[in-house]
Amino acid sequence: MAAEELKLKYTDEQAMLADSAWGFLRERCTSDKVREWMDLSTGYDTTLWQEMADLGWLGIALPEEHGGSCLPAGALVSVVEPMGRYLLATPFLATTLAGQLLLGTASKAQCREWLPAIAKGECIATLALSDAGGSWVPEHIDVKASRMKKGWRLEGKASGVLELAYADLVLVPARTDQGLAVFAVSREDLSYTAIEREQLVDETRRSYRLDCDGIQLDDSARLGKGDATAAIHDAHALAWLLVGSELTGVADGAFSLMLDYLKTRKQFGKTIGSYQALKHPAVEIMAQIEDSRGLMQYAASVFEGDKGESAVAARMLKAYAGETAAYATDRAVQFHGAFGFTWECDVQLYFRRATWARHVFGDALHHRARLADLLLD
Amino acid sequence: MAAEELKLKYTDEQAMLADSAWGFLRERCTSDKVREWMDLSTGYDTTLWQEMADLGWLGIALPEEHGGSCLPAGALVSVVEPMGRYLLATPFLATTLAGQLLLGTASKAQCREWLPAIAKGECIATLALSDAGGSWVPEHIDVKASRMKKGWRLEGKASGVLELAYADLVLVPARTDQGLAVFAVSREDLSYTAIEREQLVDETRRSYRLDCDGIQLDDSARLGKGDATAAIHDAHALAWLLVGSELTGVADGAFSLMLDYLKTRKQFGKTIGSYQALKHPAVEIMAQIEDSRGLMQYAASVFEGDKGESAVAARMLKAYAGETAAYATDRAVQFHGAFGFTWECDVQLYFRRATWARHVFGDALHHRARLADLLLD
Amino acid sequence: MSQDKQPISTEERDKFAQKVRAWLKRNMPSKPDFRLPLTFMEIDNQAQFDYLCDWQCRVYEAGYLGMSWPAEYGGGGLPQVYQDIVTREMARLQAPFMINAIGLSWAGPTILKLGTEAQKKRYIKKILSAEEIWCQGFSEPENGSDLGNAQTRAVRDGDSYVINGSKIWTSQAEYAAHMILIARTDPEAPNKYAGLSFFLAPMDTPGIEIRRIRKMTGEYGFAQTFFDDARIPADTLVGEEGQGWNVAMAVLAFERGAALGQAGGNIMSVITSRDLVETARKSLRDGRPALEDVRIREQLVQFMIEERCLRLGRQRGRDQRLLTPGREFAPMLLGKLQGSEYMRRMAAFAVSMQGGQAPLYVDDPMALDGGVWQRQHMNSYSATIGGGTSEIQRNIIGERLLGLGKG
Amino acid sequence: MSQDKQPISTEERDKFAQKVRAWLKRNMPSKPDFRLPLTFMEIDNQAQFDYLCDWQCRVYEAGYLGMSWPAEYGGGGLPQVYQDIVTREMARLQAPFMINAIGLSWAGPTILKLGTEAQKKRYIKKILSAEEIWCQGFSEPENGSDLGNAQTRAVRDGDSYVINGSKIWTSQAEYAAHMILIARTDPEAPNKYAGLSFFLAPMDTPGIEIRRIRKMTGEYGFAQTFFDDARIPADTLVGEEGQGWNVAMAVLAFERGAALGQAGGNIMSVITSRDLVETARKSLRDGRPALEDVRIREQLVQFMIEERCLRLGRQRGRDQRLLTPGREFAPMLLGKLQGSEYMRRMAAFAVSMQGGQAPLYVDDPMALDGGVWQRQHMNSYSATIGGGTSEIQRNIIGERLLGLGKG
Repeated sequence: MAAEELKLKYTDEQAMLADSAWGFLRERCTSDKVREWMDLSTGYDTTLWQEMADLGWLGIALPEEHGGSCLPAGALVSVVEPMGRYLLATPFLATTLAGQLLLGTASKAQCREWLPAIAKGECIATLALSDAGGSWVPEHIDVKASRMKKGWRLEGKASGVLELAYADLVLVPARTDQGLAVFAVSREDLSYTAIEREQLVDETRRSYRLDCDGIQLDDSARLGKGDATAAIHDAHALAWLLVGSELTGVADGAFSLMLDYLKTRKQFGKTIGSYQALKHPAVEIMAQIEDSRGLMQYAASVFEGDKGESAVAARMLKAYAGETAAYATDRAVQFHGAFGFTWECDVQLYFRRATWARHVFGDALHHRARLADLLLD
Repeated sequence: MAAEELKLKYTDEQAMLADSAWGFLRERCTSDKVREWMDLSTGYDTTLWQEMADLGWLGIALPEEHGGSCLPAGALVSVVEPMGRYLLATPFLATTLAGQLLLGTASKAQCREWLPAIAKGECIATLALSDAGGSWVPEHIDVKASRMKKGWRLEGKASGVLELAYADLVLVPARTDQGLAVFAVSREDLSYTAIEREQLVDETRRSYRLDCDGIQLDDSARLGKGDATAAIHDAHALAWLLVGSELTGVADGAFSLMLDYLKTRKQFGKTIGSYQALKHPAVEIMAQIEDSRGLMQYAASVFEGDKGESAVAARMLKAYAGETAAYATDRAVQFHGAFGFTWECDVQLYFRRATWARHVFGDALHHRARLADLLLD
Repeated sequence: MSQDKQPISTEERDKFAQKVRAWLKRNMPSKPDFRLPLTFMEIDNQAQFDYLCDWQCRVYEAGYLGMSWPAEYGGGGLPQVYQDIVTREMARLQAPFMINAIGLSWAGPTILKLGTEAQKKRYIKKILSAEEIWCQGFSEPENGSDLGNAQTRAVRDGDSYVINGSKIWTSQAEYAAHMILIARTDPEAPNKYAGLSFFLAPMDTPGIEIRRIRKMTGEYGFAQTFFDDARIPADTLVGEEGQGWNVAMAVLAFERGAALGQAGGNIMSVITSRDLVETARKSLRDGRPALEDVRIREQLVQFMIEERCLRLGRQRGRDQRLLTPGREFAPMLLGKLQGSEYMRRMAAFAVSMQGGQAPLYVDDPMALDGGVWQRQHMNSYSATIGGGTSEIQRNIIGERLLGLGKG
Repeated sequence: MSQDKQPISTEERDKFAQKVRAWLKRNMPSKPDFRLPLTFMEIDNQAQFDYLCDWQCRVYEAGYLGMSWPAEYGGGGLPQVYQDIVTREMARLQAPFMINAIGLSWAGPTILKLGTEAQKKRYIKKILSAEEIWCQGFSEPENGSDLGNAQTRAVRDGDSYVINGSKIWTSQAEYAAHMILIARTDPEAPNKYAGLSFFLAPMDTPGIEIRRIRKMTGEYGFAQTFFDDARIPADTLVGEEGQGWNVAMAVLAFERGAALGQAGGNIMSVITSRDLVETARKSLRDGRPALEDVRIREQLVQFMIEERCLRLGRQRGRDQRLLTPGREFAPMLLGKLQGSEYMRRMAAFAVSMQGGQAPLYVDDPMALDGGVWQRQHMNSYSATIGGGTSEIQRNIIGERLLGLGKG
């Protein structure tokens, strides 16, 4: 059976955004800087953050009325892929995901309260999508919200919450008597002991565990009214798209280091890239990166269309780009020889980023199992 | 946790048997002969068969009282591995498996009736271990035996029965009211329509479907008395050991052709084996063949010991050697280039034999699933 | 070949696609009572050949082949997009493939690009109508991958060249009217490449003999061609004497690049992961459908993802902005390597998941899907070996696209 | 090293094994309150070093190390089989490994085989007692895999050689008393190999400076060593001047061959597929133990089979008749390649099956098994790269064992 055509949509705005992002990050996000930011407690540079906001990146997919550019969410990959390529770690991912979840659940008033600040880079936002044990399935959310006489009371735990220690806004999905709801928690609502930093393999990222026990919230903290299950699923799908794009960039970055080394390092009188044992895997990695980019461009193209189609495309991207990044970083270490095994060699930064990004929001095994159910039965 | 030592037992008899078998088959079983025998309806040469019998191969693991050498069944691998290596296809496998099943189920009188003839090469025997759909799980046997006033009546089908069209004796496991039983069916008991030849990818092998409907048997046709489930399981385990050994030989044969070609064929002024793209896979295939031989030697060593241990060892061999043969024959075709793609090139013979042997008596997926249950829970 | 200078509107595309579909449904031949080959490299007998020639001719006469080739030589003179739509619709409806694959994909484009006016007039139309089938004479017994080392000799003698030597792996040699032939005109040339020339050799030339080669599947489809003082007209030379290497490289770019589409028409039947899934549904493993085995499901999904990647690679080529800067030719150069390796692995997997039915071959009544995967597994090597082995492909891509040193 | 000339009875083996086990149970040190490294290449600090030196010394003093080495130099003078039993029992009880790995596996055997009587008397006993730790100076920054191209110079000056240059990837350099060192004594030699010599360089020589190298794990364990007019005694030369290449090849045969056992004592902690299975049992994926996922079970079984193959490879080496004719050295030559690649893949898989917990590193309280797999994944490359990369190993095996042409 011949399949339907896979249409790729790519607007001039997206192309311009990509050009600008690649140029900006190539210049600003050097490995020296990445290593410098890694040692900061927040892991990112506030000046750079403001510049990103000024470039409009934080409002790419937000409505114009809240200061955004109102591009389709698929356009976000234009800036996220180069972030992976240059190993940038800022609250961009968390803030963007939270912004879209707000948009999908909150009332107009609530949107007005947070979205303009997000678009300006003045509000660091995040969201708690994983349960305490690291499961990224919405059904496993173990935060529970109970209706009190006045307001809500939360209990339960979450993990893998990005930037939590210094976020201005934390979106917490929780189970209620009437299905899933999302709550907006402010920094003031969180006690010191509610937050525990996770020690990640990827030292450029900041991730935390959240203990919700005892958090009391006003009625207004609940975003919107109805069941939020669909919106939470959408947030996951966007995470697959974005982290899959990041992984594509990570694979490309590791490959690029490897390629330089293969062309310059000599052994036995020849550049090591002239040996087929290194040349052929290099071709394979390049092929997989190109394939990841194809999947990324397609997942971005269809992201705002049919939900089934867009979820399949985003899961495929997350699974495939994750394995591509694993393979590319693995071979990048090996082919750098003893130098690849050092802290000094930038390959380890990509290797560690890949380890983080492959596993958050569901790994390849997870997504392939879901795809099997979606595609085969 | 450190594991127990894996002891390899290897007697002088086995070593001598192996020496003689390798020498005999290297000389007698040339590719010209294999192609000649392939065109015979029975697929084998009766003169050679008699010589094998004269060498004592058909009685290796049969009791001395029936004309055998009474070696442990593990000693059979010494002759079966080189049969794979040189692509011999005779009723040896079927006759040997049937002989051992007889030994495990039949009464003394029944043994006396058949085993001496088997040991002398005068009785071609076979057995029906697979259901009509190609399942090699004893629980799926769909031949049923009903007690009649006098004797038994069979119904149901089996497939993958080797040499059936010219076998003197066919052992048919069947379900009865009291569990599994094995019946000895003579050629005279079979009508012309009961037998249908299977068209195998491997044209050197002869395999048939058996339709048991309407077969009437005397009381004496039932081997032994009690439930035969354990004996049937043992027959399967022996098949894993033997076909696993055959696969090891098949992989080695394909590898050997490949190695010769890599050393002599030149492209761009160098032998093609000097290119890493071919050299490194050659090393990997050799390593897997050595590993298969280790698994084979171990499975043979423990075959007559603890049933659990020996089943695990034989399953591991069947699974691993099967994938090794698949890999070796695949690369042997590819590395022979356009010549590898021809009928004339012997690689195809190994490729086809591997396709047959990998899948009969359970393929790698099947055995790994069973091993998982045996080893992980 | 016309470029997409006048892109057409979506409505026009849809309308045209509808028209094509309707035509195909009316005109596609019914399934013959003999087995049809899956690729042009698998033509085993005359009945298959006649059936496929008739079909190509009918497609051409309806105006659905060579649509983007110049009208003055028999083409349609239309933008490429029309041909792409036709090709897609043919694949969608599983129409039989275009038999004159060497002519359509390699000889034709080469003649259009580098041939003389006389050659274009002489050959192009009959390529499209399948009146004249083409074959390829590049590989030699001793120099499979090393095209530059070709030893077949061509010696100028008056208005002719006299050919001596031998070519192998020529598909459809016994049916072909012409061969694109590489031969050595100057054994003393400063380097081996400079001594080669490129010809359009008539296959009915006395002194050309053909020996069919039996494939590992047991069937035919290739041949070895022997030249014994075969005298071919000098005006069959393409380009100048000694330019054969450059012409051949242009031809291989067609072959290695876009194996599908391009000149028009599908040149092989397409097996997809959907077929694989159907096989898994029908295949019993230990009494249960293979499709229920979680490990098999995992592999099926992986194949479906890879297949989508291959398709997306072709799509990306249509919009320059979607290609990776510095690697714009990646999807094109990777197409043959990835496509052929994908097919080999998929066929191998399709066989291996059949459990006890896996050893059955094409003539067995119980063989799953008539044993198509077992045959396809063996046939798949023709694409991982032919037209430059996968190993050679990786060298070429590593060196030309990635700039890695020569081995 | 004594050969198995007097094989001992099964009863004697069992009795001896029991005695060893009892001794180990009584004498094995309690777990320290700091983390222990998994291999000798991962010594990060003085506390780890002292703990492991104490342990090796205790084992030696009990007579359980160097058991097959000649008694006159401090060994036990016994058949190898006793040492093998000890090594196995140590592994079984997960005893800490022998820290003086370079000394035990490489320097010691080399000195015993090629050293002078004086060198044997001087060095062997202190290798066994861990009184003097050894390091290796083979690789250089510019010539990682290309040992024959070493550029570090050694110039004879009276009773000394003056060393200039630099070596990298020296493990335990800062703790070592001696280094096995390859340096160039004759830059004008007819070929590059003939210009090399092999030394036992004292590490306290003035002019030797050490810079620790931080590994990708964030920890230490290797160093770069600089030689600036470092003057070492001439009697530290092994063999003749100019024979360094041959000596080094003998050393590498020890390294590349039997990485475990041989001289005695386990030189690294052994992670097995059993550990992997335990991790799968504890690891939650989507709320269920990873061990329940059929795809993970499939991989676990595959690792268990491969591990058995590695162990059987070592067993086969004990009976010549079990080895493949013409490939008798296969298990020995393959040991390092297969073992290191197995460990790399196993560690990678162990991380990848941890799902949401996979990104947690060693200092996180929720990290599975304390993040040991995450660190091991990174550390595993030291074995696929060090001592000749896997790629170089495959060349060596392909060329020497299979007789394939040099690339």
